[in-house]
Amino acid sequence: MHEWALADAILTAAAQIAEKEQLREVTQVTIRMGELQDVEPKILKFALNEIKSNLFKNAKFRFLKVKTELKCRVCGTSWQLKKESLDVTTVEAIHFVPEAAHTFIKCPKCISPDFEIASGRGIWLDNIQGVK
Amino acid sequence: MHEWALADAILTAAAQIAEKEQLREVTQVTIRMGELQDVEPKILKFALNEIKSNLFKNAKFRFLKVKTELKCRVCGTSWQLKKESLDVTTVEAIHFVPEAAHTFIKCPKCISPDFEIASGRGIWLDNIQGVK
Amino acid sequence: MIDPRVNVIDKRLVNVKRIIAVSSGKGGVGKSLVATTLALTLKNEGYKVGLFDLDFTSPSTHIILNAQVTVLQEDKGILPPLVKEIKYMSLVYFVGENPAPLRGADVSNALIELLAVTQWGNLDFLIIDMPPGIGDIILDVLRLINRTEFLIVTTSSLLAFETVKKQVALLCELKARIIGIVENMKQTANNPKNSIEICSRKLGLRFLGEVLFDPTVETAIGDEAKLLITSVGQTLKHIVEKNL
Amino acid sequence: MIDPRVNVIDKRLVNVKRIIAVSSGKGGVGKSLVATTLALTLKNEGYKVGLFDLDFTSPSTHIILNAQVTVLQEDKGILPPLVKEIKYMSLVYFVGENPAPLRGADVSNALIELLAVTQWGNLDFLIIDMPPGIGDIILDVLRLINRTEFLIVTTSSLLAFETVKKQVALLCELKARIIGIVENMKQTANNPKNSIEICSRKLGLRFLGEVLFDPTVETAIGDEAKLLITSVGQTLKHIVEKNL
Ligand SMILES: Nc1ncnc2c1ncn2[C@@H]1O[C@H](COP(=O)(O)OP(=O)(O)O)[C@@H](O)[C@H]1O
Ligand SMILES: Nc1ncnc2c1ncn2[C@@H]1O[C@H](COP(=O)(O)OP(=O)(O)O)[C@@H](O)[C@H]1O
Ligand SMILES: [Mg+2]
Ligand SMILES: [Mg+2]
Ligand SMILES: [Mg+2]
Ligand SMILES: [Mg+2]
Ligand code: NI
Ligand code: NI
Ligand SMILES: [Zn+2]
Ligand SMILES: [Zn+2]
Repeated sequence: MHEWALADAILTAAAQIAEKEQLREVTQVTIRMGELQDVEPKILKFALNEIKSNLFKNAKFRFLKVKTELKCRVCGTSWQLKKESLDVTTVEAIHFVPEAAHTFIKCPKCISPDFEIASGRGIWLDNIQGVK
Repeated sequence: MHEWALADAILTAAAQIAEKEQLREVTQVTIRMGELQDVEPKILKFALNEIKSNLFKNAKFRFLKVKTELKCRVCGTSWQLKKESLDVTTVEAIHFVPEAAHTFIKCPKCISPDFEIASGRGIWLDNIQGVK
Repeated sequence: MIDPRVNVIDKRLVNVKRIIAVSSGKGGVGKSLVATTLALTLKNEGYKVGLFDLDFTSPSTHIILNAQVTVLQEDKGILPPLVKEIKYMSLVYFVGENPAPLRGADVSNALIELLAVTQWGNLDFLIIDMPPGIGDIILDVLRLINRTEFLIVTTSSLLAFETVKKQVALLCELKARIIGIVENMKQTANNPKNSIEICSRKLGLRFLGEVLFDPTVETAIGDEAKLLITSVGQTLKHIVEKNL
Repeated sequence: MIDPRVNVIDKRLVNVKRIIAVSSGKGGVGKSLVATTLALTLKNEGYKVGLFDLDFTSPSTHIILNAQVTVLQEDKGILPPLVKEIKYMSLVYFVGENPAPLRGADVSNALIELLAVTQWGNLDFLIIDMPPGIGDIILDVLRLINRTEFLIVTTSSLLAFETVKKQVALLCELKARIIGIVENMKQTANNPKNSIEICSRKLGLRFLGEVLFDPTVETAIGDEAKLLITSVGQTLKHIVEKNL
């Protein structure tokens, strides 16, 4: 379960923010999940709950889904990726390293791999809430 | 006068937009000028007026100055560049190719050249106005 | 907000007849030596030639050409200095021999700036010396100067050719024009004769010729006359006459 | 919004005793061959070793190691597959032999992702194979793994050494740790003996040794035993025993 490593990153970053903001307890952690990386919220939540420290014992984990928007740098086309069009191995590669998209996905109009992942790449820590 | 080439770029881009928006005449062109590149508005204006086509004959050229904000990727320090601190050759190099800044300017806190030019790099076409 | 520089690039290159990028994917195969010698050879055949070093963070062509630091002349843009009667442009004119630590976005920005402000004038050939890798520069060359023709350089080594194959696959998929492949630094001893030639043909590419490893190359760096009589100079003369 | 991946990198590397980046600035000087052979040599001396190929768009170490495609195992992250008893990681596990056209920002993103999710475990040495140039990867290595020690590779050629000098200047200014310089592919004939050695000393750097150009290297690619008896294997054994 490689989601464990991402959960660990989220909690490490959240704990560092909590310390800086002198929070005694974190009550909510909001996480943005880009569709491209295709992380299962359930698996991530499971990992978060398994490894969380006392600081997060009553924390609610909120997940915001972010649609994948790709934009071709050559012809300007913007498009939303439909992951159903990809085979299992490709989905898995992009799950581990979203930049693999540049190997397997092409602009639908001009077939260039030179597109920007304008949104929806991976995991972001949106914000945390807590009590001082 | 290398500003001529930049003026030419601005007018070429502005004319393309005018055509797309089916403007008969352009009345105003607003240009953002990043401080880092240190382009003289007077020189640019002179060049714009010298080479402009009929489409721009009554156009007003407006210049917005944009302060240079640099942000270190290593230590997070943000700072505003004071060009008085640079020697003539450096200013000239950056005037031609603003990325030369990474050779000559360092983060004031950690001396890294790995900073982002968050704003104020060079010339941007902000918007054009005209009549259909 | 619009970046106006991109819109003027075609206009700057309108009087340049052909644009040839010497490329590889692999580093150290001799791209810079081939690009520079190609420019010199074409110039000596009577063509008007420009040379543009796009390996911004590891430039070499100024050393091979023995180009001197000079104050850049301006006339409606930057005029590329004449070096050995070649119109020459390199980031070295701006940063000298200091390190240029540039991320991909910076490299892309510097390329667009130089394309927008350099006045090449009339040229029969603009030769581009490419950096290794498949990054911002080759993607921008494909995006911004799509009539570029690619001259691919490899060595006989599997390590070079496997990398070159990836770049060729990308160029073929994007239907970029490839002039052909040069096999450089061939050691007559180590490889079964013609294996790169055979592999090139399998990729559907013209095999332009082989350049032997020539120990006199090192002393010819910076010296036009010597360069032209090395194995590189000789093979390129042949390629220019036969294939360009 | 915060990128949480960066915060966990130190934790992922906490049980790695030393991190050595084989670097140069110049392409084709033998970085990948040196990095791979260094990893194999250390492993044979009894150390726990990892090898991380950061030349994402032109990887070579998987060919030198003869690493096979494999399904990655996961345990609290990605486990680097064991290849010749070395924990090995390369973008090739994700993109195979297809081209990976990545801009600098993509390369940086992929590096951060792999640093955040790869579980190296206990290692005595993590060897990093660096790409050429002074771009996103070296800037990120300096930024994200600042205890990295650099082992610099050059050839005897002026073209290589002038480029290497720029990278060294940057590393010195940033007070990065440099182990020393290796002169690779030395042709006994062409250069005045020891010139790179003298120049290295002038830069204040340790000269670690020279590696002769060895025509058997090409047939040793993919073959551990053969690799270790090439000139590269022999000199690295010496360097490992004397300098690491
Ligand atoms: N045919 C050749 N014979 C001998 N040395 C060569 C030959 N071609 C290139 N070299 C040397 O190989 C090294 C790499 O060449 P260079 O042009 O810098 O490659 P690249 O631009 O692909 O990195 C340089 O030291 C150069 O002098
Ligand atoms: N000591 C050596 N003798 C002979 N060939 C070598 C030697 N070192 C490297 N090579 C060859 O030189 C080429 C470049 O080596 P590589 O490790 O790929 O360089 P880099 O990683 O710096 O681009 C490869 O074909 C490699 O097999
Ligand atoms: Mg991209
Ligand atoms: Mg930068
Ligand atoms: Mg080169
Ligand atoms: Mg390599
Ligand atoms: Ni997973
Ligand atoms: Ni000027
Ligand atoms: Zn497109
Ligand atoms: Zn800093």
